[in-house]
Amino acid sequence: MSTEKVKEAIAKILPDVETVICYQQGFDGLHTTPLFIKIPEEINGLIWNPLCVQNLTSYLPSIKKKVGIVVKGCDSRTIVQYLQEGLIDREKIVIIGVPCTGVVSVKKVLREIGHQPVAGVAFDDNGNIVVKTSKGDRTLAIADVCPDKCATCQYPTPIVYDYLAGDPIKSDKPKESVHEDIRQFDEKTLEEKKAYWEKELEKCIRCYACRNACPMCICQDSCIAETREPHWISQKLSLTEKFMFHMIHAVHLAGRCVECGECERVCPMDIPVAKLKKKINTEMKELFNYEPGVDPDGKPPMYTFNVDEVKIKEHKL
Amino acid sequence: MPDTGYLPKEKVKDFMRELAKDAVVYAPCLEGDTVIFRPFSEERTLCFDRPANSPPKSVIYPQSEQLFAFEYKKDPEDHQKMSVELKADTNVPGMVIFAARPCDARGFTIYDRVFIDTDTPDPYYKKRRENTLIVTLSCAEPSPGCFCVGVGGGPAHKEGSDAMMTELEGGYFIEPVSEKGKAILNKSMIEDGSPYLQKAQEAQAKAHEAVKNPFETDKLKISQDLFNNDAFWEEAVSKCVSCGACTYLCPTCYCFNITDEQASGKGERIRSWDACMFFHFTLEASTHNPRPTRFQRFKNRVGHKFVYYPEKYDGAIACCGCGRCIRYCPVSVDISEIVSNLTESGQKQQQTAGSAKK
Amino acid sequence: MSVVAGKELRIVGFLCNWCSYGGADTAGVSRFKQPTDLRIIKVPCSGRVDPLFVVRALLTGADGVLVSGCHPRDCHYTDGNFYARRRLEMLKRLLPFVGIDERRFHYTWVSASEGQKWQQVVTDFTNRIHQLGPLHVKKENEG
Amino acid sequence: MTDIKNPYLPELATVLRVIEETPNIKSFQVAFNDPEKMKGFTFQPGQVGQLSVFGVGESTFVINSPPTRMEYLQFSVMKAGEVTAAIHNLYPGDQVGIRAPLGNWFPYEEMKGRNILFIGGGIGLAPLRTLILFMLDNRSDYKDITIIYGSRTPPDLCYKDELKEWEERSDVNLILTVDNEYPGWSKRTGFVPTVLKEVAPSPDDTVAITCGPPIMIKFVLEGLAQLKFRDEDIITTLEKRMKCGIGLCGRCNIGSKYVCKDGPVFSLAQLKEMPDDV
Repeated sequence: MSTEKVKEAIAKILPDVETVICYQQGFDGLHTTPLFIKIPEEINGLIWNPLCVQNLTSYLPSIKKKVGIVVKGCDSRTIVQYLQEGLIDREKIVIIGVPCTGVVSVKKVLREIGHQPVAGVAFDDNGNIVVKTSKGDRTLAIADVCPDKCATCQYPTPIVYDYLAGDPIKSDKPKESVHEDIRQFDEKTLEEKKAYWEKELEKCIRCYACRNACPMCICQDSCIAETREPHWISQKLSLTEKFMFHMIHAVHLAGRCVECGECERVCPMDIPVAKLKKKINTEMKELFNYEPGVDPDGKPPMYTFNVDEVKIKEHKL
Repeated sequence: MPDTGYLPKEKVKDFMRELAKDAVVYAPCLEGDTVIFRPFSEERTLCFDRPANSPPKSVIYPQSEQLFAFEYKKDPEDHQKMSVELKADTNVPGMVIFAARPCDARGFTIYDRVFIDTDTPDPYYKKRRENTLIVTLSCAEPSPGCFCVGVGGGPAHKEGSDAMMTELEGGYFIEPVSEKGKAILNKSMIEDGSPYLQKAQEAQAKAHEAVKNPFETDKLKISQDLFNNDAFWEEAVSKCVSCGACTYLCPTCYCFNITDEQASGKGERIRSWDACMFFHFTLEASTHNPRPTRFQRFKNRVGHKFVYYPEKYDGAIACCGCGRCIRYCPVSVDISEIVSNLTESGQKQQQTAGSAKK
Repeated sequence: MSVVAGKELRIVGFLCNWCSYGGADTAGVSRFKQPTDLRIIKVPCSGRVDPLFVVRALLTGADGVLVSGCHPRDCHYTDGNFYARRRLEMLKRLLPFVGIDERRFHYTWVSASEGQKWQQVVTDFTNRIHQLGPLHVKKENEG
Repeated sequence: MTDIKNPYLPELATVLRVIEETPNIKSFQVAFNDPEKMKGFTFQPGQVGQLSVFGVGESTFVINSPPTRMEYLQFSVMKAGEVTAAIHNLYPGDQVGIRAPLGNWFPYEEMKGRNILFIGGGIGLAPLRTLILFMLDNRSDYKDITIIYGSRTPPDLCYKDELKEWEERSDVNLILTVDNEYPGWSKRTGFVPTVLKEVAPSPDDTVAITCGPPIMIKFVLEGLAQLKFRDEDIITTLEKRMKCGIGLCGRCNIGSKYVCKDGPVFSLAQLKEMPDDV
């Protein structure tokens, strides 16, 4: 298993860095939580399993000292995007990449087990997660309870890394599958889509968990969702204001969203907010053949232009 | 009239319809995978088998409410002169919170000390509180992260409830707590509860056993040394992303903002929930911020609940142990673990663990 | 015609200072007949138009939004409209995904001398919005 | 159910006069529209009020006119954020809202018969002004009154007319300073804490009251400690972002104390008991 390899890699880099960001067991069997390793003794607290879902890279831009970090393939896209936008110094980051065959969506597991308290969790060798509850064990195929992003994952092996804990894996998922869900949703009528978003966004409590967990939401403390100068949105709890906030989040991520799914994972009200950003990504791919977080030398499409845009046709009235 | 009641399961909806005749009945409803308190209506799907994602606090303390409306008016005689008219409305309809959990109800008692038992009571909160009947449902088993027994509550703790239901095989045993709660025993669907009393008590005792107390003792003793040690906080909450999920889902968090909105000379002053975890919360116009870092804000949040509030209100802890801030934290920050480490016994444990390491 | 009478709709136009505002002025000076639904907001450059301006307008009362700038290669600031083109195209494709008819938003290029073209753009866009009718995205759910 | 007073509802008031104190500070004299309310209004020196510009918001300021002069209430406002900018746009005749009085006040009863030392910087003279004028109106109750006041440049000094008046009075010892040399300025230069050291007032039977920018207060407190002032005899008045003004909204707290309700006036002895997130 990769756990030992991850531990080895951390032990190797620890003398060179201030801290290594990885995972430890959280408050129950289903949850992991970040672990910041500073001394070798702390390495024992590390865990590595398909519950290590959180995209830890969002801590990177705010850390000034040299750090090590453990990343999955999808997480590495954030680092690539940070590099494109000049938000981190590559010299100050030591990346331990771990090839990944898919993680577990805690929300999906909870749905499967009827939101019962979890007594313990184990993984078997056949790609299953075994969840112990007071009503007995439930064995679930990880493939059935993985986040949507894993089902179409193109980058199981990190794109950038200094150490690779494990052998590289190639994706066996068709490229066209990535945006299939967006295409299907778009086939609904305008009224259906409007009703869908009204119902979903009405649940929003404006806790901004989606924003604060988002690795690419770099304005953070200066977010226009909270400022009065400029005064974009009010504190009223209307659908209009909730809708506006999510449009702000989506539009500010245009051509930048690495589809890590953190916004959706952390939403306490289970709103599918990642869909909005993924839709824009679909268009970015179509318009500019651009995919965020893949090429360290790339340029986000909204940061540049072509004098002659091949795919943008003038709109007729 | 008997002291207790019993509501057969098949009559629950009838009972809610009866309550809805002269009040808006808020009940936990299922929307997708999310459980939310919604005004009861026939097409909604009720969900009583787990605590709601968000507590019913917004029923009595809305996330956003108008304090007053204002309108600028031109003086008909002198167009240079403007006058202002203010209109405040504190009227609210009768409301019922149905099948909230005991911790949710207990949360309101924490607000009561702040908003009602003061020399400047809050008329909006007070009216809503007085007009609301709270019928709770005792918990059969703890949810992930629950720790109500550690903060003086419990799965069948009655403080804050007007009446409490306990689920039995075919129905709900009902115990009135307040005068308001007694009145519901008069409803025609309610049968005599006394044959079920013993079973209900057994169920409640069993549920109590199942909840963990992360603090070991009944009386929390926070170490002032640790509490005032910045390094402790930096270490404990370095993973916090400083969002408002914990505060907005908390049945005992009440900090708020007041803002004005206007268009064309008309507008309103709004009071809305705010979160002490946000940078903007304490940001001053001069750009000075007394709590600029995440750990300072987190310290204030824990401090408010476990140190400052108890200082002001005779030892009462401003936390009901519902566990939502743990369950829904984006990075699984565990407040019960942090507070437990802050206690004098927790401190000793850490020290022994630390010396063993060396 | 007043908005209240129900005949006129609310259309917001973001016009760049150098070309399209000039074009609208030319149309006015030349006394070309134009519908009166449009409310013009002058911006320094179409590159100043944050796609969220359009979203905010559509969410808070506008029935249609028109953005107009200098023709590509003619931007007063050289490349402001090139950036605008990408952003506005992105928005145009996002709107139907959230249930807003993309026809309610149009972006185009009109130079200062094109008074007649301006008249055509305003007339056609206004007609289109009238065909679509008023937009009621706004639905207040006070909680 | 009895109707209780709505603590969020401001009393309507009219701006009577606007005084430009410095390039970015204006004073506003306002009176309640209801003459009865004006007549019945009482407050203590040091208490604050919430001044509303409807549509923009509310902000907290010390009522810096003394309770001994009740034709109007005066607030001095430095332009910094959204609300203060809106206040700066007010003209005589404009309508505002006031919620006052809020908070605690200077313990002037306990200061009777003692020497008084005021130390202010910039707009920090505003909260001191109310007490200075109150004491001058009750001059015989107090022994020596010394005022050390400084600002960045001479135009930044507030209440210039009053400073002149105090300078001319024989029963007030006024010491003015500006940060650096300035054309036409013949008085002291240097930061307030430095001047405090130079003047070195005696701590004997003296109460020091200070207000100014956080950094100035920090060094003034150090200076006073060096001069052997007791913590109980050092009094300051704090500023925080405030919203409700009645100890509920949770943002102006320092530990369990709310600046809006338990303050804004604290002695250094009290402050030392509190956490340091000031």
